[in-house]
Amino acid sequence: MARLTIDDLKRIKEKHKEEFSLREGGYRAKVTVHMGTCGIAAGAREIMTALMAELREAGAEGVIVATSGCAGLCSKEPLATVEMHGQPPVKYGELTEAKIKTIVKEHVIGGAPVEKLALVTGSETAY
Amino acid sequence: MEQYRAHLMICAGTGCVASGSLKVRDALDVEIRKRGLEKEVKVVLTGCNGFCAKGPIIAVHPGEIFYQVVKPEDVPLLVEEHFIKGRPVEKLMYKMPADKKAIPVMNEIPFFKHQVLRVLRNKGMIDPDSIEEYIARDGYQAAAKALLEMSQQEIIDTVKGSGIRGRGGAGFPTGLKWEFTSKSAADQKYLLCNGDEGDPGAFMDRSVMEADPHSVIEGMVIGSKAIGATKGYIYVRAEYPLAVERLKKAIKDANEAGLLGRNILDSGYDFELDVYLGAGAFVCGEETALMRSIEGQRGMPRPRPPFPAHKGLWDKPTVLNNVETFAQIAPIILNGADWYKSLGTEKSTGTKVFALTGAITNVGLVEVPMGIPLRTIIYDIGGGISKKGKKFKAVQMGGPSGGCIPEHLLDTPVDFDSINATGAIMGSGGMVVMDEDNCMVSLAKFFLGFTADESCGKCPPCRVGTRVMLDTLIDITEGRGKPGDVETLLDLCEDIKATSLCGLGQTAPNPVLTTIKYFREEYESHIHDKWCKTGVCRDLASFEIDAAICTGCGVCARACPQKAITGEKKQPHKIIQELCIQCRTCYDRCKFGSIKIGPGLKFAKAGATNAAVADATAVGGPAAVADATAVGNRGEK
Amino acid sequence: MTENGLKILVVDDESIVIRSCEIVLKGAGYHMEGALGGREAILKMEKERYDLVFTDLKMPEVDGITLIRWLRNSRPDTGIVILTGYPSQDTIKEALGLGIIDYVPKPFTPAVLLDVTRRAVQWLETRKPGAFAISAEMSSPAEPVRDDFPPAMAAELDKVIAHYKHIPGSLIPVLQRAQEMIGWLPVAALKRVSKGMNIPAAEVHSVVSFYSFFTMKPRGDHNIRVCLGTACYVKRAEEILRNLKEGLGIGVGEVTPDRKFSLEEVRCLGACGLAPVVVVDHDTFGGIDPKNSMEIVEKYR
Amino acid sequence: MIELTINGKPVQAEDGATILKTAKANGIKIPNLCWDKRLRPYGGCRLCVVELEGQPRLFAACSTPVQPGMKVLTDTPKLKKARQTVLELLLVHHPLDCPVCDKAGECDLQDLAYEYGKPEGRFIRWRKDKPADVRGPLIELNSNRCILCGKCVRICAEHQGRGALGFMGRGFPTVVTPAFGEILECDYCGQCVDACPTGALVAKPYKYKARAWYLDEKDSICSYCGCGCTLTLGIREGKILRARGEEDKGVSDGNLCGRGRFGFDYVHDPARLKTPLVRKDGELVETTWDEAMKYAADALREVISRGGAQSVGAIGSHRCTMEDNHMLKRFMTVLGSGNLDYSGAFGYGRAQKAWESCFGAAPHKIDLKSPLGKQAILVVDSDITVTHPVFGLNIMQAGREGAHIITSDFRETKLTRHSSTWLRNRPGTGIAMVNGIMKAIIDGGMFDKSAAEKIEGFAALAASLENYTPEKVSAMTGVPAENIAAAAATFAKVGSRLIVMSLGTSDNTKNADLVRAVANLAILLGDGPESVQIPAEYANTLGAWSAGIRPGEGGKSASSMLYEPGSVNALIVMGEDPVSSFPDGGGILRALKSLDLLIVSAITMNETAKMANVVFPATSWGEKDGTFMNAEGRAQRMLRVSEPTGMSMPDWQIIRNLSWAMDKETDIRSIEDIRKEMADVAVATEASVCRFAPARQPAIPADGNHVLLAVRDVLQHSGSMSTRSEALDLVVREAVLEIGEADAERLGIADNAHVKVTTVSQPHYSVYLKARISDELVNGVVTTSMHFPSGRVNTLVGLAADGGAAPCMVRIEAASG
Repeated sequence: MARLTIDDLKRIKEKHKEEFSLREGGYRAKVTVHMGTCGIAAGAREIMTALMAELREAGAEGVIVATSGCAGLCSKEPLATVEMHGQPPVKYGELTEAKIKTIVKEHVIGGAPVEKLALVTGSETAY
Repeated sequence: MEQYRAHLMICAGTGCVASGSLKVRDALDVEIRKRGLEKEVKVVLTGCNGFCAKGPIIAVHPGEIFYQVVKPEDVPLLVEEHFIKGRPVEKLMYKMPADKKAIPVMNEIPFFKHQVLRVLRNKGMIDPDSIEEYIARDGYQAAAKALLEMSQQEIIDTVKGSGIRGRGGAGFPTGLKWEFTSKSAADQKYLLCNGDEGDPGAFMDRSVMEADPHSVIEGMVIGSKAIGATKGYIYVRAEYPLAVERLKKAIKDANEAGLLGRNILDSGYDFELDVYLGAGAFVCGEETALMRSIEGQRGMPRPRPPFPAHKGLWDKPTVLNNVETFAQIAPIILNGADWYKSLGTEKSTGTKVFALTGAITNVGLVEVPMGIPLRTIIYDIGGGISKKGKKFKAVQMGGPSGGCIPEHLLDTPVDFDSINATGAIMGSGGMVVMDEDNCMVSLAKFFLGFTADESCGKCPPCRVGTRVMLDTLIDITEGRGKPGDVETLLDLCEDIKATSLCGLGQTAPNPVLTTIKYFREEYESHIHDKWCKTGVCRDLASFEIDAAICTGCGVCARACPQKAITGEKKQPHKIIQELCIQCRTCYDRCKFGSIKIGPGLKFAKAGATNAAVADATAVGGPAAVADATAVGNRGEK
Repeated sequence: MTENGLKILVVDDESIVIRSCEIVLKGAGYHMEGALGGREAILKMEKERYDLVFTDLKMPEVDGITLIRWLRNSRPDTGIVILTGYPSQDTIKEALGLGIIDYVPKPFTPAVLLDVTRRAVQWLETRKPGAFAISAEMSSPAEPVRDDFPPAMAAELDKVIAHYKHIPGSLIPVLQRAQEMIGWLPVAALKRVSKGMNIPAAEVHSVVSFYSFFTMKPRGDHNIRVCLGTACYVKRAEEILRNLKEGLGIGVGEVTPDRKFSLEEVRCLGACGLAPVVVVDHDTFGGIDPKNSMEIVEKYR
Repeated sequence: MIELTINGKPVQAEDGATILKTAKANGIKIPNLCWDKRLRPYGGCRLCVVELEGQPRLFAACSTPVQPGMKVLTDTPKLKKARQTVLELLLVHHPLDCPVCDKAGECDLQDLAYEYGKPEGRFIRWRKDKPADVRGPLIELNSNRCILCGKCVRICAEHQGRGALGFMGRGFPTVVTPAFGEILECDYCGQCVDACPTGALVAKPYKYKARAWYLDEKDSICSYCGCGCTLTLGIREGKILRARGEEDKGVSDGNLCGRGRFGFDYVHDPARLKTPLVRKDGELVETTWDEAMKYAADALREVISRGGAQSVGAIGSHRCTMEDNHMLKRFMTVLGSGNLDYSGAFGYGRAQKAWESCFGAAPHKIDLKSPLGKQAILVVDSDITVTHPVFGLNIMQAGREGAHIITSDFRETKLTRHSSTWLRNRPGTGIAMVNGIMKAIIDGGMFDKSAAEKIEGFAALAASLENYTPEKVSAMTGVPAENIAAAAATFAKVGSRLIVMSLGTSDNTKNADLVRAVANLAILLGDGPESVQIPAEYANTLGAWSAGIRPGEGGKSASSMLYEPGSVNALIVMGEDPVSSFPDGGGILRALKSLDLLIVSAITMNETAKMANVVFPATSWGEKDGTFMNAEGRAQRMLRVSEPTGMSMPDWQIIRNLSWAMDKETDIRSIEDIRKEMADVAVATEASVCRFAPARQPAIPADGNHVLLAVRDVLQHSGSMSTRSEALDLVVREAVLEIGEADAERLGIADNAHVKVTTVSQPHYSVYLKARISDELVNGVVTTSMHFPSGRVNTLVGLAADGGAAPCMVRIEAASG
């Protein structure tokens, strides 16, 4: 490592903010992919992969990705829930890779729920 | 920077490594790769989490899910359930002892819930080998502030203002120590960190050095400016290889990052820091002895005055602080003296880390605000006595220099002065909990054996005095105690405390003094009745089965190594005294408490009169000497 | 000493000299007899074989030089050492011509006599290898120590010394490195450290003996360390130690005869959460049931 | 000054003084077992604990500095109890063998137990019973009696610079032993024996000789080197049984080396001469004083009648008192002969001549304390810790206190080990080294040029130094030029400095030019004669010089009288053995054989006496009153402490009687008469001058087939007199040829084997010596010593042109054995 200046210290701190918000439990947005047996069968794994790729590409900050068990809506799988800080959670169903990309762009980063894809808003918080 | 959806923090402290955490890590690597999760789940090795008894420990973020006692064979299930299916695995969670209810979230586990983390602020949160992660958690901000924005006096004033007292044991105000040394004029000064954690039963310093080495380094950088030292050493026990490795890496990284060494952060301050490996001598925890050791000599203490603030290492002004003390400096500088004082009591500010061990349910490291009652630590955090049906007897604090605190003093707040008032000392924070099956005379003997062995031999009160006390205690535990022994011990303790050269000798009598103070009847019973009621002292115990309680389950008979227990199934059993070797196995195994402990039989046979005792002493004399030597000697080289 | 062992004859006309030699040499395990003068010596040697003869020079009747001449003719295999007051250049020259091994100036200290004897025995050994049953004590009466310090390591050790030589207070790091390399600290290595670091040997030894980390005895292939910290103690670590001692048949600080295991006690490893703890080499075993102590060890057989 | 009270009594103390020191100065006794003023406070024994009013804990008086207003209590019931317990604990293991312990009666532990102890101990459990270590010479270790105060360990390491003892182990089982349980190998100074507060270390020669309370103790001055230490002799029934050093006495202040402490027993050598001897029919036979005197006087008269007074010469002695020497001088004066000299001509006198060329005629003296407080000390081609051990202690002491010790020596010695810089020059190249240092100083401008230029001889010096460029000096000395430059810079830049060297009779690798070289260096740096310390060799070397034992006008020197056959016809040798202890023993033999008359006074039948016509038995040191002048120029009086051996007589009486027998009146009847005369002889105190006198490095012979023989003194010996001491002989008994590892291998020489040493130059002399392979030597040089008459090493060493011993090349070969 090169010699650091005080600005470097701040920069490093910033750079890692993301990871630590994860470990410290503070976040701006949380995306839960429901990965029960049914979800995986319906392709939740691919959705997860696409989600991670998109988030990485977008350089999204303050977003945590979680998995949960079956959400109970097996017919609409794959499912995901997006919770923005201070807003009610929004569930999206029958996801595809394309849909999840849109959701990341518009909802997670943009802050506006993607109405046309939303399944339900304000239900119980996923685990 | 890669992003992951989950961080799996696996503890790689000495305790967890010993329980196999690295093997779990390997299994995780394999499994995660197998499942194609390597870009989603990051596995981080952290330092000690404190909850060592339950290792290997894993915490998963987000969610703070806490897994304990994870074995490699649990890994496929864990990955499958938690990371694929998103279902935390209850089987691996902490369970409340009372109702066996699983508690998934770490901070809801009582062990963690009552803690306030300052020293251990980064435990389980960062990879100790990563300076970046440390920096990400405010690391080196305080050093930058101290070096670039604060004057020497401002640093000292802040530390003084915080009221922090040295965590090594004696509790000398850190700021004051720094101030004395800053005022000593010299061409060279030294700043030393004592990582020679030698108190048996204390391991907080090891934990900090392993889990958060940079916090120690940063505290030292700040201290070096405060006193004007340009050279420092961290003196670490060679028995702590992991701590040494982590510290060396951290020092290397900090040097490369310009946070240590020449012209730190372009502030114009230099501070060169090295790790110095101890070579196994408890007395090197004493500051003047530690300095002799760094000078390459035998670690024998020097009389004070002159104090190290004037003549320390190589006769230059020197400050020595403990690991835990240094780890607290950065937050004090960053958050201010008032923030620090907001916890704790007036004279003992801040938090203290305790190592909770012994006959307690939750063994581990806990950090709590000063001033909370012992009872809270032992019952709420520690979960009380581990063995069902056994009563709390005492808690030993301060190791060989400390003492035992009995049940009726459990509401004593943990702060320097209140603990001192009991006859124990805060020490480095080891708390060894004892239940009713522990013999206090034997415990005193254990500690005297320790100090007699670890005495450097420089002054007669310690060198010979501890040996003489040990002898007397051996006599008492082996049936050769005589009336007046307790008084002789008390008298000797007084003189040894008064005349010993260093803290080791001056405090060596404490375990004897406190056990006599609170458990004198145990001594009397050993001496007069030849009866160790806990059955620990073999010569002073006999075992019998209470037929009224015995269910005839046969557990004792199967466990008895001597086959000295007979009886029909479901009928009360009986111990054949001629075969019994008083090993206490039956007592430990019996779930019904049917084994009763009586006085030592060989003395009973002789008629436990004083005349007989005198006889026993005469007979036992030479053999006892041989025995005592065997117990105490380190074995000549 | 067996019958075919080494036999020494001390010849002097003063009985006090013979008596002193007897105390020193017999004390060190040598078989020694005395003869009061050259005549008695020849009489004795006509009856018995002696391998080594210590003789005074100035004796009435048959003097030392005469005796040596007789020995050279009649018992040419015998080693000869002269015991003498002031040896003049002439006597030295003459004695050397007669092929003596060495001489001991009188009066002499036990140390000198033992030293000369040891060297004389070595000299005899080189002539007749294996002819004498020499005990370790006799070949090095000071302190019998096993001192196999591989020469290859000497160069390695010298590098360490060279690196640390000018850093004050670095004796302990050097010793740590030496022990890391060799496994223990043989006397030869310590002498090398002493010389190289310019620190008196007594100081080096005293530092080594102070710290429990250092050992001047070779350890076994596997080193077993039993933690005797408080937490382990209250969880009956003493019993573990006792069981291991009995199981291995050795005491603390000792090595099993097959050199497989060595047993040590250690003061708190800071792994109290796992109490009671035993460490074998670098593996830590926690939560041990004392009665299973030996099971851990058996894994390393 | 700090004011405080001790036991209520107001006292004053210096800043930084400890309580113990202050109490001691005020006559208040504080018990202790581990304190020694020479050592850093240890604080181990815990007996010196005192109370400070207002402080709950006890303080160790030995290490606690006084503070203004401090109220110290040294004797309270609390302290009494504490001390009692400490003593009780010490006696737990200390054997009660006082009845057979040599220390009994003067044992600190015994005294304190008597003062504080209880009749019964509560904890008697172990008595240690390790056998005493009696293996080594002189010192016996009885660890059972040891209380681990560490005085011996510390005095040996910290003060004596040797470190032969150590604490082995830790805690209760600790024992004090030499390294690895081996036999004690050390300087055998015995400082540890004196320091030991119990009987754990005892001097073997004194063992079981006398109870302390039967000893009569008398002070005297050591008869060996020029330090002039005070010996406190223990005497019983007219026999000296031991010597020890006592704090606050004399120049040595409690310090002694092994020679002083153990070497006095030559006085009681059974081979001492007891009667006069005269040569009859070629044999020396015992006779009466009257007959011997008559014989000598008649013979002397006859020589004078034939060749005049100028055909008579005399050799005085540094071993004899000033009174003896004065008498000899007076005798020669009344005879009318100026042929007078002594061995000092080869050492002190050689140096003095060179000294005069730089500093003027005043005799050069040293100050034993001069090293203390200096910032740099340069020791050139000398091992002061061997030649002048107590002076050497001060040099090491200065080093410990921070002085740069720069040693230039070919051999690794105790001093080089204690030096901050060791310039390992080839033997005999000291002049080149010093010249090189000067050259570096001049070239680097590290001196006061304008001041130096004003001094006489500067131009000549500067010119002469042109031959001592760094490259040349490096080539000559074998020391890298940068090391010399660094040493020069260090030495020139400090504020205070000292140069020390020795030049003795047997030193064959240095000469008078080295004295000039060091004097030049001192003058160059603006220092005066006091900054050059060249101690006189022996106990009375300077005394004999001051008594005028030098060739008078037109008189012959030792180089003439002893080496030129026919130089004189009669020779009186007082207290010397030139045949075995002067250079070129062969040459001396030849010269002595040519004499008509040789009169020798001696204490034993030495090699010179064996050739004499008359031998007078002289009383030795200890058997007579007299005065020695040490190297500091301090005349120290000694009293007779022991009965004279046989019919022996003090040398001055012998010479006086001879003058009477010759009818030559000197007006001297008694020793008081001599002292009166000596007082009358005003010591010439010439104002010192400073001038440069260039010194030239002589070529040191070198060739691949042979090695240079450098004669070096042995620590345990001094001249040849010490070889008469049985105690010292137990340590080193014969001249040993020391040889470097590579040379030994090349020449096929095994350790401890005999070698034949032969001079390369004509005539070839050979001696047989035992070889010792040494890791302290470089290749191309071997060393041995000249002390032992049996070694005849002085036959190998030639006489140098400026007087004294000359360098010599020798051939070494394994002797058959």
